[in-house]
Amino acid sequence: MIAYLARRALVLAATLVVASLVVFTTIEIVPGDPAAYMLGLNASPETVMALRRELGLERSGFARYLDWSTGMLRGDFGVSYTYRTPIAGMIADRVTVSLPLALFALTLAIAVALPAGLLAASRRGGALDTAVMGFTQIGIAVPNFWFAMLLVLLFAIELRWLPSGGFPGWQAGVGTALRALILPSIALALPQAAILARVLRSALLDTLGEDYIRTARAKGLSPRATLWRHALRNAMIPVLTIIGLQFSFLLAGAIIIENVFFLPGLGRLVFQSIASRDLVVVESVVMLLVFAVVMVTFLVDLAYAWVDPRLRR
Amino acid sequence: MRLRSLIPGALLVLLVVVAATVSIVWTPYDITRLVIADRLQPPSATHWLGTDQYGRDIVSMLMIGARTSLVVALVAVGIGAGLGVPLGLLAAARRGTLVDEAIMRMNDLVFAFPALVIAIMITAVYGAGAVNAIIAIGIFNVPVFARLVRGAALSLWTREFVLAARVAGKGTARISFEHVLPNLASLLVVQATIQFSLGILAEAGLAYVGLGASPPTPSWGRMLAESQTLVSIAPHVALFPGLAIVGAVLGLNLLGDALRDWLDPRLRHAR
Amino acid sequence: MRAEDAGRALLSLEAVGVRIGGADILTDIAFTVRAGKTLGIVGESGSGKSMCALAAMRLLPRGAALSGSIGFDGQDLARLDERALQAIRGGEIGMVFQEPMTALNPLKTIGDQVAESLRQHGTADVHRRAAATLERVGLANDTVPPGRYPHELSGGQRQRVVIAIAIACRPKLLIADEPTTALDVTTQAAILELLRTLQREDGLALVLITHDLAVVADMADDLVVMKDGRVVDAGSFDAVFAATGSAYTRSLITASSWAPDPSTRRKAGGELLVVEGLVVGYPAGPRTLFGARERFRAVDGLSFRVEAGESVGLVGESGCGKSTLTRALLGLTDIDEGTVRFRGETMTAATTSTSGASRRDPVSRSLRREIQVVFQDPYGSFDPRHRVERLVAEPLHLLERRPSAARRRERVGAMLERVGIAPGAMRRYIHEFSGGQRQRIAIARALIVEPSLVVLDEAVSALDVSVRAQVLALLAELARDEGLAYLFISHDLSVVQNVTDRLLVMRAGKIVERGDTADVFAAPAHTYTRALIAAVPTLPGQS
Amino acid sequence: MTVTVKAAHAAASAALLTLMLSAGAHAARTDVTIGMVLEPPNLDPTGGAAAAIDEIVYANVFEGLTRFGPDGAVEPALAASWEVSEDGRRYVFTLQENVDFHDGSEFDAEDVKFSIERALAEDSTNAQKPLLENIADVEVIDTFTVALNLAEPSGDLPFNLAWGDAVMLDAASVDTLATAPVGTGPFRFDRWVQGDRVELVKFDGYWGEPAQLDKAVFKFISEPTAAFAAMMAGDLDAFPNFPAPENLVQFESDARFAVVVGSTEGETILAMNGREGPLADVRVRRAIARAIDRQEIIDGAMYGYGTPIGTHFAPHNPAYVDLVEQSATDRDAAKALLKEAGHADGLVLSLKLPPPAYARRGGEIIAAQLREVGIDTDIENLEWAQWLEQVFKGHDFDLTIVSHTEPMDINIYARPDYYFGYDDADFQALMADFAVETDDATRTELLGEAQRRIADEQVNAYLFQLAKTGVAAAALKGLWENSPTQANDLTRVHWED
Repeated sequence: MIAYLARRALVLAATLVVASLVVFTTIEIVPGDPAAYMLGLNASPETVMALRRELGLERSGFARYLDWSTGMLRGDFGVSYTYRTPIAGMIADRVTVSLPLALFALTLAIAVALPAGLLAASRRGGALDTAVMGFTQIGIAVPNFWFAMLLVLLFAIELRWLPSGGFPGWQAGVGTALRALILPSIALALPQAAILARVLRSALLDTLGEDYIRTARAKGLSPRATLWRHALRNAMIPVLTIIGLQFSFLLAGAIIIENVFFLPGLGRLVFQSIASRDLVVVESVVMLLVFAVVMVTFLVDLAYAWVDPRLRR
Repeated sequence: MRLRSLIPGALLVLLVVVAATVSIVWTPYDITRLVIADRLQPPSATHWLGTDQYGRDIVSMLMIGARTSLVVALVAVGIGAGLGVPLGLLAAARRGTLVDEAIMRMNDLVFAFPALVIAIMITAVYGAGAVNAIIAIGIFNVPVFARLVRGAALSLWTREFVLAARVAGKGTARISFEHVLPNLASLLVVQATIQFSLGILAEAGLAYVGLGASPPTPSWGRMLAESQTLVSIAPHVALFPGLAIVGAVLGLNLLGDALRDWLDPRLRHAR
Repeated sequence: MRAEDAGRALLSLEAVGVRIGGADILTDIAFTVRAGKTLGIVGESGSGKSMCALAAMRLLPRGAALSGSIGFDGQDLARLDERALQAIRGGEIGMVFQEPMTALNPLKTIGDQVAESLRQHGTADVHRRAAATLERVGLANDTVPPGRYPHELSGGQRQRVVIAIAIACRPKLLIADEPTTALDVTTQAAILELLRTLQREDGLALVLITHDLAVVADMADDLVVMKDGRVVDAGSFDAVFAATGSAYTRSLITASSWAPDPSTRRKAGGELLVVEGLVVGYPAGPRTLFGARERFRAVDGLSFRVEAGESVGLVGESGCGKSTLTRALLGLTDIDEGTVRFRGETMTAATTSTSGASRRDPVSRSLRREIQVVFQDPYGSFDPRHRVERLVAEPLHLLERRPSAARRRERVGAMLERVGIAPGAMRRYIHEFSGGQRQRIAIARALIVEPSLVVLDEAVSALDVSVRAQVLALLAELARDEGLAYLFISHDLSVVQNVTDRLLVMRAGKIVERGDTADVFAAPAHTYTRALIAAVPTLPGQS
Repeated sequence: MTVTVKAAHAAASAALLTLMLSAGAHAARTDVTIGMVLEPPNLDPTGGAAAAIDEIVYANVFEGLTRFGPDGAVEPALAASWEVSEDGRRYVFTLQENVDFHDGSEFDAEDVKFSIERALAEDSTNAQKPLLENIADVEVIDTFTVALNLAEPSGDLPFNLAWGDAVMLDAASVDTLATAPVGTGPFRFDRWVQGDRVELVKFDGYWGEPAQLDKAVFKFISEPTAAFAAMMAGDLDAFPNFPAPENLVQFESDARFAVVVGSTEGETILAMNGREGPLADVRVRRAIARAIDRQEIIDGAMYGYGTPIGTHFAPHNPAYVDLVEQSATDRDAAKALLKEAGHADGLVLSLKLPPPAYARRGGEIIAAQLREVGIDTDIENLEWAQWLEQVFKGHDFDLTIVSHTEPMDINIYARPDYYFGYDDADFQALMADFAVETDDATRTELLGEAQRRIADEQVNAYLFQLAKTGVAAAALKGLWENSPTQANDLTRVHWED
């Protein structure tokens, strides 16, 4: 187990190094000068050059990569070109929005998908199964930004039950902050819940066809007890994979939803930073997201081992 | 039993494909002419689904938008399968070697990147436009196909008919294409359908944030983005492109499900 | 104790029928299981014998319609509701399945799985009793603790766990569906012995379902023979076996003990295949930090030879390395040490490459022509997407001058005819053929390039006895006519006994005994060989 | 000639004092939440061109020697008055006394010297450095008197000093200006939740008229839909530059809101790269201008908000000359011109569009209009950074649409290296004369001549003056109606009951 973990950590580190190189080189070739962007239409070339020097943009790419990558190891992501503040702090602020949003949406998705998937699998072929599966098909097909638009129209503008967007910050109170995340979470959770419910259902049906299910039934277990005690845990392996993927997706992929609800999250930070050519910020956030994905994959692997004794070594 | 989803799925997909094909030669109205005076008209006998903010006929817009969606998604799937399938076959044929390892690590690397962020980066580097949207979506299809093909090919390589071909002196490349690939076809068809529908969603998402096909080429995602502020004035402008996306994706997913059930003999017998 | 009522009818099926989707799976099944006695149900694949067991447990697949009555201990199981059935399953009737590798939940400890059965039927102190039950089936708690997971156990041990689950609540009846088919012959003997012991101790009635007449031969009191969803013979074992059985039963018995006509045996002549000091390994065990793994020597210093025209048997139980050996002989895997020579020419030798698949075929085409193979699985050894013509013609790839399409078709047709398949079949796909036909086609494919040695890798193991006999006869005939040499690789001693000239016994990557087949069977020198031979179940009248 | 401008705040103060007292009795709200489309990258108005910086800090946190009033007139601010020498090369400013920075330090002439010299320094990153480059030196006469000596005579100095880029800074705080600005204004910076909002609070030690609000929040909402939803849901009190004109009609019909449509300094033009190729030919440029239907663009892209212009000049400026008719839509004439220029069988031009709605929507409409006369366009949507790189800096474009929001910027046509590449010695001479001219009548005349010149040459196609389309809660008063500079001056903002 320890050798396995060490090996995984090594692969993980290698992935991150390669990723950092890819990110740096890809982003550095982006045309567009952050200094020119900041200074606008009337600035003279000398002024732009002065700003470039001040931002350290005149140094060689290699030197900047070294600074940036070694800085990251110390938790120092550098200073944003346009915001002129330490990136670590900016990211930390955004994470307090993105992470709870992702967790909230994922929790919601699981809370909906688990009973839906179980119900559908246990009533396979029945009217309930057909209905649940029909809903999930639609859930997958609905673009989440469109769904978000409709949610805002109904709950914020018409009914005024919930805020239309924005994030008051956690210091405004947990309740207030969570209220601001309800609609975005629902919009994010719908397709994820639909996918999860389908995966769970088919995983359950697969496991229900296994020999040990027959063994359990031959012991005298009822179909329901068999489902709960034997099928569910075995069906968790594909489900865990999907949950892991979904978490990474929700953390990074909420850009569009963050735009609809003008939430100050990581995705929006990337979007804005690309627009303003604040490249160090883009690089740092992308690396952070890559790190998160890699870590989540790793954790999912550990979760497999927790679920499945065959993988514990 | 789920073959029931074949008919609605096939009908929806057919509708979209026919609309897109017909739009090449004919649309009810010319969408390159703007008639500002006629804008935001509700559905009527003259404009079945009404007009948009520039007075263009929404039916015509949706038809050409279908073409954009289909082309972008199809080519993106093509890129994904075109690169991913050979890579997956190669990795499986050279299982356990450095080649295999390199391909799989590359896949992991791509998977480690948040797709949408990278898509935005790509379009930021090379500018917005259909081609770059295709590349951005296509790149993330490559590891999907590579991984799928490798996994399935690995199990085929242990099958006795592949061993028999090796005993018949056939080389790995030849076996990969003669025996492995044809036996993966049904799997690939199903996966391609899924990626196709995901591609349509992705194109809509990119177009929605302004990174899809350039105007004046209509695109469902951009139609939605542009109609956003009009939802409360002229709901039909935002409703129909959304429904078009839902319909196309739903159709492809239903078709994919039906194909999987039909192609998977295990399921065919069980039901 | 129930010993006094041994012999009375415990389970009796009357006019039982099962329909699935409009097709009759079982028709008019009737038989009786006597308390404390053993009933053997024998039949070839597709005869419906397993379905009988599932019907008795009322565990039929979804959509199956059951008719008739299933009397058990004064109740009709066919009329009971689900709740009442749950009390009977595991409580009154236990069941053991064929595939021990998949019959246990991989995520639960074996102790828990046994305890679950006990808890379900209202027993107190389940964990202690579960541990005791595991002891009873031969899994001593100190060597195989109840906290183990199924994957940590061997196939035989798992089957013991499945039996423990079935007997934990001391049922009156135990239904064992092919309980030993997936197991090695020595393990099979031990499991059968365990069943016998349990039956004796608990006085339970046993239904033993198998395709192998020999398995039930020394266990069954009564015998049911099934074919195509119907009972063809039922009665006491001796009666059915001895004389009164139907023609079908008789043909089964004959096929089980098939031996070629001695006149087909020929003299060996000339060295063909020479294996020297062969070592083949593969990485196994946990990976270390930098990915290197210990190499497990699956084939560990083997040397043997095959003469032209002779038939050599190679037997061993699962894991002995015979599959790895087969692959090495066919040049399908790299070898670590030693050489394989064919007619003096080096076919494969140790290479520096450790990769699983090298880019180029290491074996020359001319040598490949000489050595061909027939695999075990009649379903998996053909590409389902190609027509038979293309399948059979595939090795023609090895010829220096490949025949034209017309010539090819002619050759394939002739070859098919030779193995007893109508030449017209070459336009069809493989799924349109039965298992026996497929093995014939596999033989045709092997022979089309006129090899001098054919490796038969468990080539008849998956076939029903009657089909097996036909295929063996065909092989014998071809050997005589074409002067073929066979390397007969099998786990099944009884197959090898009758059709080989010489025998190699393999264990843990090494050959532990070699000699003329008849000599080895008559006077096995190695203890392992003796154990193997002793474990083979035999029909009355065979030795 | 000596000009003296005096501050006249006294009357206004008295009136407002009574208003405040009465407002207090009704316990009117004293906080406001204002929506903005873009978040500023930082809060240093002297270190970047982003309009969003000024929209928060101008007149609220920072003040300069002079300032723009709501009507665009230059008013005294930290300079109570000033005198110009006869030759127009020396300005003497008398500063307000008893002015404190938010950090407690006092404002005096040394701060003026520091602020201006910092903007002019070699390594300055001031985006509007060219505006101040005429200042040769800053001379501190006494604690509250300072003289600016110019290299060339100029009548523009008080105007130039009114820009947000020329505000007065405290030397001690310049290092943290970007994130914690310190000025002399009636509000001080409180906090910035990046990605969401900036909060200002009333500065109790303000030297002038105290603000009537205790707290002001600027919230950043870039999505027009979200902006609409936030206004409708009451999450915002005002959105002075509402990004979606199509929604204004809904606000108008809702009694909770007041829609204010004013003017801005934004001349929206279809800029043409006249350096080479077909667009170097004035006939082609004229053809394009005549192919365009301004009203259709205003209706289609801006939902009717905007004033057609015929030259690069703001219609509300007294010196404006209406030249719209000169390039009125005439597609036949356009086709004839194209034929004459040798493009009878069509022309393909690139059209690069920056993000704002006027450009993206206007671009689509213009593309359709140009197609009518046989000009096809390749539309390319660009981010601002790309636009700056490709169009502004790289001159790699044929057509683009952009709104020039700087006030009084007709002099850009005198810069031959400017992105649209108009190199005209006559016009440059005209502007040189204008720069040194101090007589108002002559200045107006020169401006008229300049406007005609660029309209005749049809340097660009002039589309419309961008409207300031603001929405606010009906009870919120005191916001600027027009946008003479990009600012949300909150000094007079208050709630009515």
